[in-house]
Amino acid sequence: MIDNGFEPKILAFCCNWCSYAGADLAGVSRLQMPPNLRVIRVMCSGRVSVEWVIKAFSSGMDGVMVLGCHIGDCHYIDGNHRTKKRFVLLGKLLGALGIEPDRLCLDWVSASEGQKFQDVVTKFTSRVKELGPNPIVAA
Amino acid sequence: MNCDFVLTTCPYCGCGCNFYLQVIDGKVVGVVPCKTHHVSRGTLCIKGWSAHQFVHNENRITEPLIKKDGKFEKVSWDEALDYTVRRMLEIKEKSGPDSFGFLSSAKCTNEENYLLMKISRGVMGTNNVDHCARL
Amino acid sequence: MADVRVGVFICHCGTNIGGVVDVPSVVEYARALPNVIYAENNLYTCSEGGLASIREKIAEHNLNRVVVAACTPRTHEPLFKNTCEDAGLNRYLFEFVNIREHCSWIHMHAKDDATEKAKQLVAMGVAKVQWLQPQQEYEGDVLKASAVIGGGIAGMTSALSLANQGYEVHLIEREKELGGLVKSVNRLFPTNVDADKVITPIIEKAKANKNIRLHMPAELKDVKGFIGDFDVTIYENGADNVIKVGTIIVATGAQELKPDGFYNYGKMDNVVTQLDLEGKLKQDKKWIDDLAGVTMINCVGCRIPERTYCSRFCCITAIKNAWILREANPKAKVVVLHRDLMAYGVEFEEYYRKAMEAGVLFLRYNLDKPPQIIGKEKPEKIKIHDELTDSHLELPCDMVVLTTPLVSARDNEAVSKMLKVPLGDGMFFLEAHLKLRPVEFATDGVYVAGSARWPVDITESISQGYAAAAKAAIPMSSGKIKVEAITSFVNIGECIACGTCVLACPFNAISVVDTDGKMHAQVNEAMCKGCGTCVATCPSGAIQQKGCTDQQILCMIETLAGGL
Amino acid sequence: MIDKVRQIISDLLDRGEADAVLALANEHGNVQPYLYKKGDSLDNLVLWPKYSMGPIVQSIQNADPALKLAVVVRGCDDRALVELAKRNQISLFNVRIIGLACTEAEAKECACAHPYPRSIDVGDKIDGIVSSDELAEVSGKDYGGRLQFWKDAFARCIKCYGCRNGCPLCICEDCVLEDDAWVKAGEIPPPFPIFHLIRAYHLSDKCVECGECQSSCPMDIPLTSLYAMIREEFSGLFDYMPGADEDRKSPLVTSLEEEPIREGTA
Repeated sequence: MIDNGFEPKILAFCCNWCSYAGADLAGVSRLQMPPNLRVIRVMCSGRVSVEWVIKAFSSGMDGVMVLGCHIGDCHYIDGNHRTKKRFVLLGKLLGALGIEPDRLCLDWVSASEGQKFQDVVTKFTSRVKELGPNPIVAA
Repeated sequence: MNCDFVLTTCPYCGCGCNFYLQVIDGKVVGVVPCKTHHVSRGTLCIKGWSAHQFVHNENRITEPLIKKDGKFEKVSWDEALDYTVRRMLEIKEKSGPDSFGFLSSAKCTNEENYLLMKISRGVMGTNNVDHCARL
Repeated sequence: MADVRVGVFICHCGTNIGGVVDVPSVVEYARALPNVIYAENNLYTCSEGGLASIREKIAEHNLNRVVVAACTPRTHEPLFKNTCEDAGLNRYLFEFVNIREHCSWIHMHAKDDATEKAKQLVAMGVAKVQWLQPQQEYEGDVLKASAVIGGGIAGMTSALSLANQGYEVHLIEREKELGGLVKSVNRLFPTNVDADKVITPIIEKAKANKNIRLHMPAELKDVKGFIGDFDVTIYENGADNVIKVGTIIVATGAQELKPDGFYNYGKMDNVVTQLDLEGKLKQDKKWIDDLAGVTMINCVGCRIPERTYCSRFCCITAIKNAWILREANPKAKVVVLHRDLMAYGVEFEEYYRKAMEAGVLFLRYNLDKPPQIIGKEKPEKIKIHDELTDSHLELPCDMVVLTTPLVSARDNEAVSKMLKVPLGDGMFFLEAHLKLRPVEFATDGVYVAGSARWPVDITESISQGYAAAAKAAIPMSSGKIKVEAITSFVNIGECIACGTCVLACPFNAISVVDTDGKMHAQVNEAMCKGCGTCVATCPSGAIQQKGCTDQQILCMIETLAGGL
Repeated sequence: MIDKVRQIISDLLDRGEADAVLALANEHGNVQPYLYKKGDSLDNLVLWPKYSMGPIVQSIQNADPALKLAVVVRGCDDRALVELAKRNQISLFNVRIIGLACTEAEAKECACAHPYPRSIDVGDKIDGIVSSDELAEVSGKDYGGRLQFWKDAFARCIKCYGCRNGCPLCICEDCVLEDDAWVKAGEIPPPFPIFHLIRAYHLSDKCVECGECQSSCPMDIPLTSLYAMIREEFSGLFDYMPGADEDRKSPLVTSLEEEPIREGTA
């Protein structure tokens, strides 16, 4: 972890059935992680509005994660299909506006992938640290 | 059914942006900025876009009202005007001309604004007169 | 916010949280949060003492919102919601904050950061709880009647089980007679009992049962409605007939693969499938005496790239028939060529050894050196490459039996569209969860049993039939279903009936309706699962989800953004 | 060109195939949308500057759904009507399209890539403008450069809602951009980028490149370039063009089976 003193604020939307459960498993397995992450629980990643993520970046979040079930595992059949399409698109729109798409992480973590949750969060935190503070809110 | 586009000037301020009121069967349903007007060239500010909304609004006052024991009651124009004049002179007598302030409106014509200035200065003897669209 | 009075209960969980997070300072911090009337920490909030404290403080401080910061809502949320309800507080005016799995346990070496994080998580919880509204759970009636689609062994088992529990059962069968695949089988492994001796009594019982209305032959045309109130339209005696039921069990079974293009099947006489052989054995057995040799080739048309799965019990069928042929004509050379032999369990392993002792020859073959049938109109010899000895064998063989897998029934796609249930690999029906909900669909009120889900033998079909019946009986016995109040709702004034949410809903639970002249979307609470996908597709926020409105989430984001 | 349009309009009205025709008219020196009825003089008919016809058709149909309406449309209006019909805001059943292709100059005005309707009654199809120099300049920048460009551009925004009001496909009854939870009242300019990025996302599967947003913007914010980039990103991900086909559902709404993301982009 590059330690340039900057501690990014990271927000993650986790779905109740898979990624939130994966996060719980990471907790039960005591997998240590950087403390920058705050999780908001939703029933399905399909509920995560693109507008929320835009609001998060607008209000100064340095990185936002949307973590759902793997395609095909969605508790609601194909709620996460919409998630994938929306946030692949948002990544492109952010890029068009000059916000590094790497500040948005879209990934799939199943209820049994505590290890993957730790990896995804740790890698994303260091990547956002590299990118530096949210350019929108800065200067 | 008929649908007309009536060119008019925005009443809100002095800029003079022009737009069309879209009127369907006698009811104003929307605003279309006039693209060929040399001032606004097809654009409006937030007030221009919503300038038409007061026309059919149910809260719009359409008759003179006087509050009698806490409730507004409809009155005739004569009664309203007599009451206003009587009270203005009483207050001027009691508290002097400068106790008054007159605020005109962009929705009035220039002539009406001139007349209000005359009342405040000539009749009431005060300089406290202003106008909300003084951009 | 109209007089919100929040109580915050922060748990030590012994040292699990308290060992890392400075809980008292978080309680202090929580007291200063908006509308927080009372805050305390407990050693174990989920203990009887902790729960009692919540009940007392709700009454004592007239609290109308509760936030508990402890472990994970996935395990303890119901417990705390019930506690609030016991204290007379609507169970939906509650927010759970995870400061154990998501905080103390994963930041054990960063105590200050963990405490700071816990404070923010509590602040986010308190921000959200202000906007929560009391909710009533939707209650719907469940008709005490079930429709079982498919009159095979699985379907009949479910039908009889439900009928014997007193429920009205509509058994819908497409063919002219009940029994399904088992009707065309000669003997049944592992006891070699005559198939008809097993299936016929079940058919008689099904026909005789006064609670079972038999619709045969009848074609499934359409299914409308939701758990408790399905309208099942079937085409019977030349007319459409609508049956009203509370639950549906899919037991449409599967069919044997006819392996065209493999080993001259269909082009050469005496090259048959196991099911064809069963039919021949059912008629008479004289022809076996003049058999010189029979070769069975297993795994034909499966465990190949196009069809990767193993059909589980075709090996046992091959062993059964090989053994029967061997017993009937000890001189005949009976060979079973396999690519692996599935003989799991006590009976099957025993069965396999007995067949070997009876002289059946088991040889392993490999796809890249397949057996060759020698003969013009019908097989005379078979050339086999034996992997073990890496040598070629030529054996007399005047009949080749191809052991093929069960494949999904041809109209699964149509049925799945009618019932709006998904199909998995190989176009078999996909159950809600492999381990946790094996005989149910994600769509409530619809269950599945037998080979419709994937190839199973008779014992498994029967047990799944009973399981599906037991599951279907749950809503029907109570006659009521309660839907958790996390469903979507539409603000009619804001909705322009553009239909976007209707398309986005994975469960078709939304429709555009006309309420005294105004067109708008309407959510069917019994069908809505509360995933919220529709809410995220609506640009104007006219549709929202109870317990997860935009307002409730945005204030959490603002709390977080402001807080750091 | 204009005589041909006049001919079509008068035929439609005289033969009763249309009760009214929506087109443009030059009245006392200013050009306005005009609803021609049978017997009206067509002398004042003009074709430019273009007005957004979608919302006007919608308001007319709300007042009289049975009216047999013909409308002179360019490519963008044609596509806008399709998208409005797709979302149950209008019905194309009673609408007779008179397709007008844009000229080179007209296409350059809105930097339009598809300056022609699906079926052309008047004018000839020309190749669209693929990129404007302003668009090229912005997309050439790196992230920091782009961000600065858009920050400066949107700093001029006076939140007049002109871009939304002018847009034929901003059809919400209650816009989130006027909701305090999303955009605080009285904050001018509205916080970057929430206002414009939410609208850009909402239009990403609807924008028919009519350019009305920029032509309604009093502060000359380069919205045409912004939406050109949005469309480019969207069509890069999905094989879908807004307004091309009334029966094609938006990819953002359907499942991956119904409308997948293009290979190699996700």
